[in-house]
Amino acid sequence: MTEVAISTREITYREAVREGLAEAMRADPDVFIMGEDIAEMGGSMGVTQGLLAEFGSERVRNTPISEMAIVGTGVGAAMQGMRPVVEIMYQDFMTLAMEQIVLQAAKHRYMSGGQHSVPLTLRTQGGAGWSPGAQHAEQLEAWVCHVPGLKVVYPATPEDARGLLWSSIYDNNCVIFFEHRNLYPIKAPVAEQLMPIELGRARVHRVGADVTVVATGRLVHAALTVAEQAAGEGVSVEVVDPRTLLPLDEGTILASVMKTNRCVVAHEAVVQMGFGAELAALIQEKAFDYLDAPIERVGSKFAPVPFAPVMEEYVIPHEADVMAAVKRTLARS
Amino acid sequence: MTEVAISTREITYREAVREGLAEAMRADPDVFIMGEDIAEMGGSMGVTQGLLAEFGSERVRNTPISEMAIVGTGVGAAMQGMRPVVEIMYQDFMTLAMEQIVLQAAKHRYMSGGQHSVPLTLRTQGGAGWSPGAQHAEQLEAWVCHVPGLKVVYPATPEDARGLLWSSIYDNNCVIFFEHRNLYPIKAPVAEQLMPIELGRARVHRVGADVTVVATGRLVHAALTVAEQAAGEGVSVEVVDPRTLLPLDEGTILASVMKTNRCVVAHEAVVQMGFGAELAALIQEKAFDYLDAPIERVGSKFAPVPFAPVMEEYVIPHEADVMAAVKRTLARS
Amino acid sequence: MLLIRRFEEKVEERFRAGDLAGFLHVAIGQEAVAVGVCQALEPDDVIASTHRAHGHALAKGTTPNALMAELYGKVEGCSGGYGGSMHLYDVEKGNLGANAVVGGGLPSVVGSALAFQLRRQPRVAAAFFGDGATNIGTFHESLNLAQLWRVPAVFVCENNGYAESTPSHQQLPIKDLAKRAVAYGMRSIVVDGQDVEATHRAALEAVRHAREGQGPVFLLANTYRLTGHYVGDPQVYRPKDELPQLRVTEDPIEKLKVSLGLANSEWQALEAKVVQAVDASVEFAEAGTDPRPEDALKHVYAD
Amino acid sequence: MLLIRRFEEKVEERFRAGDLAGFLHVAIGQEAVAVGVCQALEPDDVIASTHRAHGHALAKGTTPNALMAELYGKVEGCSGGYGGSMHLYDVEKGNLGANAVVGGGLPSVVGSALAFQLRRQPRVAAAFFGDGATNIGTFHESLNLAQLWRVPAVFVCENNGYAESTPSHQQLPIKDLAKRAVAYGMRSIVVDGQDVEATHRAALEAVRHAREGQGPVFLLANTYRLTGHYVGDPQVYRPKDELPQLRVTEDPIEKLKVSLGLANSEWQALEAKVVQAVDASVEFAEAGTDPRPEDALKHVYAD
Ligand SMILES: Cc1ncc(C[n+]2csc(CCOP(=O)(O)OP(=O)(O)O)c2C)c(N)n1
Ligand SMILES: Cc1ncc(C[n+]2csc(CCOP(=O)(O)OP(=O)(O)O)c2C)c(N)n1
Ligand SMILES: [Mg+2]
Ligand SMILES: [Mg+2]
Repeated sequence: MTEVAISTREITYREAVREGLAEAMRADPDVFIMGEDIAEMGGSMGVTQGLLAEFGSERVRNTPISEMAIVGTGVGAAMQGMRPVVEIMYQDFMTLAMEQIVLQAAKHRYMSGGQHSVPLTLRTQGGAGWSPGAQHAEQLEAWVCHVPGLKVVYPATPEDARGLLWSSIYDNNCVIFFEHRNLYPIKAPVAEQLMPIELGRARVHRVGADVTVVATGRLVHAALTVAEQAAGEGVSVEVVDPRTLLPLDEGTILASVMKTNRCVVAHEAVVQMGFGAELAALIQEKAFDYLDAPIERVGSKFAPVPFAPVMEEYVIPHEADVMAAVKRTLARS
Repeated sequence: MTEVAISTREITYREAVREGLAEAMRADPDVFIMGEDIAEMGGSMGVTQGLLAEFGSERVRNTPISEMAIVGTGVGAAMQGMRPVVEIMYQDFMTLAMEQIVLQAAKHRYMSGGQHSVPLTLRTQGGAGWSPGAQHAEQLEAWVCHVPGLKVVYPATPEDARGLLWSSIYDNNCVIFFEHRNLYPIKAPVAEQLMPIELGRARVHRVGADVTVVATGRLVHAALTVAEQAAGEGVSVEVVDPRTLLPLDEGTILASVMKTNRCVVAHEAVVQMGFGAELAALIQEKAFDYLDAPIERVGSKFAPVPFAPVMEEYVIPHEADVMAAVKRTLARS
Repeated sequence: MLLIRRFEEKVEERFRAGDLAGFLHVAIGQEAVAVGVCQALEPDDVIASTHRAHGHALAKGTTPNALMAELYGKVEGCSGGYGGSMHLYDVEKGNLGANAVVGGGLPSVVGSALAFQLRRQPRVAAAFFGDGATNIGTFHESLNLAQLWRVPAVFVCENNGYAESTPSHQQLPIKDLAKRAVAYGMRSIVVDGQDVEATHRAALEAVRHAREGQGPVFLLANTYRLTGHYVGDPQVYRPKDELPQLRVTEDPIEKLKVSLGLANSEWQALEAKVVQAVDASVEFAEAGTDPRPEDALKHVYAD
Repeated sequence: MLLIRRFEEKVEERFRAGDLAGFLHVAIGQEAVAVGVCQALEPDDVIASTHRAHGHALAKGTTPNALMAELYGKVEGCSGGYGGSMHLYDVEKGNLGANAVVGGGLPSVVGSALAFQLRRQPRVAAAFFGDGATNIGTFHESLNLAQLWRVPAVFVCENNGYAESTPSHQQLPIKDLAKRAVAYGMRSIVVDGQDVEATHRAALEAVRHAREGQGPVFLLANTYRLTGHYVGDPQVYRPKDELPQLRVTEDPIEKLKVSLGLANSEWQALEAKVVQAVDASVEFAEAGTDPRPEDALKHVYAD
């Protein structure tokens, strides 16, 4: 392989999502976006700002507050071969559209014996840490990972957000694309030009030897900070972000754990029945003989997300929780 | 303890659910039931037959096809201190009501700082094996086990169905009560009088020494058959049914695995991200040093449930799958 | 219509004989709605259908062979054996799919119509659904959005007075279902769904309205379910004399027979042709290919 | 009304100063609806509220102290610090809870009203919601069921012409929102929501109708949001001159001032009292108790 120098620039996660959308819309007139307040206002998180001006109101569509119809209309347009991208303002409100997601979008191809495809992308965001209260802080990736027919993507960096969004939009299946509210302002270098990232490939963010942390979303950054701290203490932490949760890149994850022999899984969602349960179940099954310690799970404590900042802080996971789990796993011999 | 002779009789799982409902309604006028076609028709599965005649149309209420309102109306009546039991005809249609379940029923107590309680019971049923097709065969217990504030019950026998339903109705929280379509006709002895069964207690169906099978719903019966077969081959299988999935009786499950050192988890839902993932994650964490083999997971293959019987048979798990998993785990040394 | 009737009678027969898996809803009594509407559509217009789907599928052009093979779970079935009675697809013929979720197909009809609008195609998307479906949130959101965006959709309500066992007065707060459309400012057309010609004329008008960009239409077809909700339904909830009486007064096929004024011999010839086609479909289905078990893992994803 | 206004102005101020966590929606301009309706209710009638909840809470009797303490996340808050601005509860005062899910509170109002009906209690349940909420399925199912069962509920639509940034014409297919009620055969009453006395009279009539068992009522209050959707909203989507103009012509408090014909001194005395109460609530909240972190695991379940 010859190395090619790629010129980069710094953009935020928010800008990265926006670029992913804009590039996909420029490339194909069949791509259009729909959602609440995404046009003039540019979305409740400012992600779609400027897109109305560039693409016009036919392709940048404000919708009524009708989550079922937003998703379902996307399903229908996708069945006709378009590539709609719908936005559900907070992933909490996905709970209103689960029927259209699970019983319609995920199953039409299958139930039709392969006649349909549903190239729909559903973007949504969420995450606590800013006192949104219990009805604006859900993390529901575990639910959709239980549904054959869906793909599930959860990027943690600007580069991943941009490249994976492109691939999601051009995937011929329904992709649930999770963004994290608190990652929008983070900045990182991206390649000058959008580079698609294949779905189903994990990213090894940091190579390490002593313990693997498999993290998603906001917790990827927590894991990286912990890895840095741990390095100072002589512990070498490998950080892996699956990025695509379904289909999952088992190979990369298992290879890492087989090397380090210890594993921590971390996400913001509640631990119980969270995505970390699937990771732990899988890893213990396929890397049983390599494990020197139980797989530790990090996630929210078992409560809705409370409003008062002191309580919220207590419920959701932070770097310290990842560090504690890393230490617990290392303490086992 | 003095042993008391309890007179028993045989009833079906269907009759057991009906008795649970009827007894609870007799005991308290605040208990009433709502759902589609539950009155004159007695429910699509015949569970509520006869209740209209006994309790009248105020307490046995046919509803329009409005899953959100069925659940949400139950939430409201429960907030007023009544004990509604709502029926969602197939658990697939719970996908329509997830917002009312997750963002309302599960959270009102918490968000109000303990002012409200929501003593709502949501009965639903499902399960494949009779070619209902992909939109009538969902098994969604994993979703609700991810939601703090809910309780989740899934009985496998008439005795458990009756006693747990009573306790669910008289629990002061929202309980999601799963029934399995194919269990309705099974018969088993129950005590003459209804005996409440505390939520959060697993049942050890069969004591064994070599491997623990933790199974739910229809798979409990598969596991018992397998245990019987295995006994013939000299293998001693312990069969544990958590019955209440949330809160989970960790103690009973862990004690069993610590004794047998091997574990298979089994349910009808898709393996990936299913309830078995939580069981496996938990057991590997808390019984790590006791495990002689990876925890094996049995469940549906990763596809929607197809219509054609030959394909359906292939997708959903059967006794043979449990037996194969038992053998795999025993093959490890 | 006659084809649908004889087809469904055969399906009932085969189901009771234990040849067919799953469960079945027949539309006996409602054939005129399926035919009247689908005849008003162009070949590249699309429909979405319901749990009571056989008539819609046949009327939109799926062959009896492909349909029967599906009910038998065969590879030659219109959904390759993956779907079954409540999941009949025939995308080439413009059947987007039957839906076992009440109201579940409505949003995708809006979305299909939106795609036609955005692509400037003069095509129409039609949704079938029952009176019971007008109670569900999906119905509300779909009609509301369709009207807001004036997409070329037709919403065909097959008002048969029951949702499973539940009669209108137990599930609908209004008698005149056309009032549903008022909430969206949507045009509504009401028609006697037992009269296939009237239904066809009404549907033509609705489709024209939609196709010309004047917005969606709520087409309310009053009809009767001259059978149980599902095959085998004992109908304990139904007044004993209701059905026998309706069978006499409200059979759309008898009505058509009268209005066509065909000679007995002509009608019998028709009958014979239809019966032959239906019998042939059973033979076709029985001779069809069983899927291989492991085919169940195909088509979960598109490439 | 004046209390609500001054309270919300103070809340805006404290939020901008960084004292309050989360995010906030104020109802400046809509005070007359909250007051007009809640004054028409008896103490043991109940309400469910929305994301724009402060006015409803105060009007239903929650004290400024308890409310402000909640916004500060204190134990003394009306939800014990668990809720926040969008989750204000005061069960004793009949506030079932504010709801951050658009339409989310409507079904439980139907359910509460059903409980009153079943228990033969002469109580009424009222739901507040916005124009945007009439687009969601929950709205449809709730009103439909309420009318079918004729439960004693009042559905108060605060029609302020916007759903967040989206103006009526982009989100509603009809101009006259009273048509929504037609779909259910529900009685509707339309009122100028800037006129507190008119709103009160209309609400009294609606509540009477519901309480007497004549069925639910759709009470449409036309009002104006004299502020952004949330505190800090730059309102780029709003015509520049719209707000300043409405502030002059459509301020319900100015209107009340005129209609009351109070002497300036009387009004100023009122102002002083209100400002004092609001300032006291801030002091109360600031002096309140922070929850302990581990309290977060309490109240997940009832015993
Ligand atoms: C969302 C949902 N709820 C419940 C059911 C169960 N179900 C199947 S058909 C039916 C009645 C439908 O009534 P209607 O819409 O009038 O159609 P009809 O059967 O009369 O043709 C019900 C309740 C379902 N399929 N989907
Ligand atoms: C189901 C749902 N979808 C989206 C949102 C985000 N959201 C919060 S307020 C709002 C607008 C509500 O408009 P309206 O009902 O008119 O009330 P108003 O804000 O005008 O008082 C939206 C879209 C939400 N809270 N709930
Ligand atoms: Mg019907
Ligand atoms: Mg509004």
